[in-house]
Amino acid sequence: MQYTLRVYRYDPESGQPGRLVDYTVELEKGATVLDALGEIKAHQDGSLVYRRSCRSGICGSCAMKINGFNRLACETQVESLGRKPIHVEPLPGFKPIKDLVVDLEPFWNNLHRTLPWLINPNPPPTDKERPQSPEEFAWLEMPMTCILCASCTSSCPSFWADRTYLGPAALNKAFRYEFDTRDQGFGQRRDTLDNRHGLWRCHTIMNCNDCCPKHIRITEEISWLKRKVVEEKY
Amino acid sequence: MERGIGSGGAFAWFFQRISGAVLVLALLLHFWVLHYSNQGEVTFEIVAQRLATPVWKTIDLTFLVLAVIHGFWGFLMIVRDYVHSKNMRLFLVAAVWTVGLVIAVMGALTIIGFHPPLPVAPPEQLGGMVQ
Amino acid sequence: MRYKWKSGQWAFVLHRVSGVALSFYLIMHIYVVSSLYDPQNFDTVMAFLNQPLFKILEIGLLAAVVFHGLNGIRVMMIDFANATRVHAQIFWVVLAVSAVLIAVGAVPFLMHAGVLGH
Amino acid sequence: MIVHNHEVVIIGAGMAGLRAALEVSKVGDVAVLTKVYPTRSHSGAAQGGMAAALGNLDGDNWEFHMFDTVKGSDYLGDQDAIEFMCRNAPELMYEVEHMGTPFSRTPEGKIAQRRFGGHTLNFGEKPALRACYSADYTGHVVLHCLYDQCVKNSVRFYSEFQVTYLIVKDGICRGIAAWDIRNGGLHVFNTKAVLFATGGYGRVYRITSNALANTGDGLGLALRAGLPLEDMEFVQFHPTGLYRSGILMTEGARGEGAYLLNKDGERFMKRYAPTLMELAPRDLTSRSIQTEINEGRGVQSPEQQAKGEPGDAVYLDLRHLGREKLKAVLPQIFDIAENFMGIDPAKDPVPIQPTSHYSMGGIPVTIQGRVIRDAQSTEVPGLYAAGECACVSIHGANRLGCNSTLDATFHGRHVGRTIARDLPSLSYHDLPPEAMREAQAEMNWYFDRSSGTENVADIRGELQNTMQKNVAIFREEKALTAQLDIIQNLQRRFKNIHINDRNQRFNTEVMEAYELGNLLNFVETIVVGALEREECRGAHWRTDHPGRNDVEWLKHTLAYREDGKIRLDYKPVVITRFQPKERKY
Repeated sequence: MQYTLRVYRYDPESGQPGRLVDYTVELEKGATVLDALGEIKAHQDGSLVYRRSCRSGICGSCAMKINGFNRLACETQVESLGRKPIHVEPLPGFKPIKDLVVDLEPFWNNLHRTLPWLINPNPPPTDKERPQSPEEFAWLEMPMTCILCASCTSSCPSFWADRTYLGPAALNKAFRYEFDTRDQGFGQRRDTLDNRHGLWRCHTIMNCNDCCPKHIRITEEISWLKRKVVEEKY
Repeated sequence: MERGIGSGGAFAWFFQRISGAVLVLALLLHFWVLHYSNQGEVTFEIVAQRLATPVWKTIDLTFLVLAVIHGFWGFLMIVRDYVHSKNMRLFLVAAVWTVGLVIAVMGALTIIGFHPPLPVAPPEQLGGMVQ
Repeated sequence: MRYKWKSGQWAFVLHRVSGVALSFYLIMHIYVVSSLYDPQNFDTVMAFLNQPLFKILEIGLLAAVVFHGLNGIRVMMIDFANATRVHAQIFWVVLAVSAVLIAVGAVPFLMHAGVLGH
Repeated sequence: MIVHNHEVVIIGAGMAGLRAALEVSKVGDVAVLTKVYPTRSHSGAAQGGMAAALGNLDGDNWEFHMFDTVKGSDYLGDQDAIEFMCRNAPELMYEVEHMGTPFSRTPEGKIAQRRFGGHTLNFGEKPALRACYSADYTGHVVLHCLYDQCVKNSVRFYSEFQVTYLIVKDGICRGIAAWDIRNGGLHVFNTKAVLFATGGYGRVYRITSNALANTGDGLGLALRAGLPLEDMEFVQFHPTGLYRSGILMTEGARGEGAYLLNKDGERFMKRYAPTLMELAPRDLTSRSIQTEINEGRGVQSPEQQAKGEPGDAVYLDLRHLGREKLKAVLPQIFDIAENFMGIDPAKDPVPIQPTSHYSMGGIPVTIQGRVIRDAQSTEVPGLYAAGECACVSIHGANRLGCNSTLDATFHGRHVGRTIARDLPSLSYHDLPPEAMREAQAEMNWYFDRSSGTENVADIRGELQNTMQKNVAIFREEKALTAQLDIIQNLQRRFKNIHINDRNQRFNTEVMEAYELGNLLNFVETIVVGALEREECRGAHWRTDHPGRNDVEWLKHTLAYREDGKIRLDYKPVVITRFQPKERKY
């Protein structure tokens, strides 16, 4: 089956602004957008640049804006996108580096600001695990699946307006540790969360929630964090 | 992390929601009283009578204060969202607070200072002005 | 291609726009009311405001109030009742209920303005 | 050319690299290079679990674990190394938990454990509950937890750096050269110690569970620096890769009770492994599946049905587990089946086929993680390796499921400690100018290929297709010999590749070509090793030489590249507790 992909091309060294270029590719049934990009790169234009690695939806490299919506190229079947030309563009909200590749440094920096590690001043028991019930673990099952693909943060209008806003991915990480019964880091994380660039920039716009390839209900997690801050503070 | 103006936000967030909930109820009341209970007639007489009672004065004052704070905190939220230059933000925050205070005082004075002439002026005096 | 607008984005933008509109109305409202110290003045202004044009504008005001209030409830459901899973559905409910309330609420206004007869 | 000085440079940011970085960062200045971002490493794709005989649910102990690993390796694993790892696995597991990794739990709040292929109680009596898991995201959560810990320890990362050159002179490792993918330009790292944690090379095959980045870069570099590669003929095929794409469907699925069915709906494993059934080790299960397919009992795709061709898949049947359990314990499997095959695994069986998954072989190292250069275990000062790219050898001829996450984390930590111990006695050495010139010239060569005519993707595709056909689960002399010719032909064609993009920044066209060059460089060691080893052992199955031959072949292969040819040498296997026996399940 033949498909047309309208791909964003941008080369900073050329001094030209980015533009959309059409490529027509022949694809087998079940082919994904990543397969399509691979075919273009292999046989039409080797200079096309995009990030990719696992092609099975677990590494988070190939998040991009496909038909106006952030998703993983490797998980998106070309067939599901209709017969019109498929728009493939880089993640919005980040500085484009080249073609479909964007500068994710702000993303990582924001993530690291949430102190994303287990904080517990008490030494763990020797030679056994810290106990945690299945119900307590259930709180972590959703946030722990985050693959840090940046789809959510890149889809957030609040992030577009403020690049130092932690963003949904970092807040998901904060939730992951804050609601881990083994963690006692709230005192250290509070100022980052309860901040002009923290929780309160979330206006429940839901873009993060809608595009998360792992179906994490990030907005719900952010609400839990907001309530936790309010409760602990007043 | 950043401290001073712009840090925190928990109270504003929580207050917006609580005041919002109260405002929804207050608005229902306001609309009902204003537009439906008297078939939409709004006359000096009716308003004046209502405002003469301390209960209504309190209700209206609360309503006023909540509405002003809710609305102006909304503006502050927008400023925080989109204005990142420190000076500009300070200026706008100050401006929003100033206008907010002025409006709140103005409204409060109206409610408190709204002395209806007692006894209430006879309707003929107002006569033709009313539909 | 710009980013796709989904229900949450619409809700957010409509909420902001209606909120700003309501705040400006509030300023105007308080200013108008506070300038009415004597009965003469009050009723003059009220009569002026009773013109059909203002009644139509009041429908806009009603729409803003209704949507802002109902969507506010939606936001609170998301914030306090973990309604994220059904946020889109709630938005459609908010829209539907808003439409009904605005339609019902508009009738007295329009009647009063003479549009629908007295 | 920019020169950096770091006491220790770690190449690769998977479980092994990150765990080592954590250890070294306590005592010295460490930099981690990765060609992706740390959390993109393929360790994150490990699903089912991490082995440790905690005995949280049964009377498991480390000796059973050791025995299973030895037996699983078809007695080619070095037993001193296996004992060292299995004995300390529980303590490591607790450490991983203490760092904050979320684990599924038993009702008492202990780490939950599930069955996995080849893991048994009482030396083969019945399946053991040994794989500690976190739903089916185990590798993912451990990787992210280790990354988080590295962020906490302020480990310096160089993300999107492709290592292109290993500087070894006079038998001493002096540093590496790496290409800055993002900005372009060669960076040289002068070091006291280099640790390779570069992972595997599943991309040698067409059907693989591995990431596109898994091109065995570290192996190519070591071979080029004159070092040998050990046991390269042993390549694991995971029994259950998603049909055609080869995407991993965890063994944990069978650990939870999934069946394997042929086209007649028969649980055929009863004919191959009556005791353990679907939970037989991977080599045996993959061979069983391939046998079913080869003998015409494979499941046909709709196209094959239409054309009347024989099927090349079997079914992984999860239906009887029920939707609720699937969503709870195998959520990722559920999503993968849905996203990539459009199949609801609660309603329909999932077509699968064996997929290239893991390399048992790699850069030979001592138990301490120091790289050795010959059969006499002569060490290369300043060079270390851990994880899949290293061969300790724990896994021998066949790795047991959930032993790789253990191996990577365990040896990552251990080699980190070794480096920390060695560091005071190590020093910086001069960088030979000719090495730096050579490294730069190599990159210039790639950027200067606009006049070439061969297509990189086509050469890569042909390599993968032929390897899949000739050097996969079943091997025989004729096909292996033919494959050697094919590879040599591809190597010739590679000299004339065409590269369109001359841009220095983010030139992934050059990077992909570089990866292919590397693959072509070491892929011969797999074929030559397989051709010479005339026996069946673990994952290496010679149809023309049936049966295991302990008299001649109970030894490790070492492959060197010398004067453009592969030379083989051999190294004895360490046997301590368990004498080689026939392997039955």
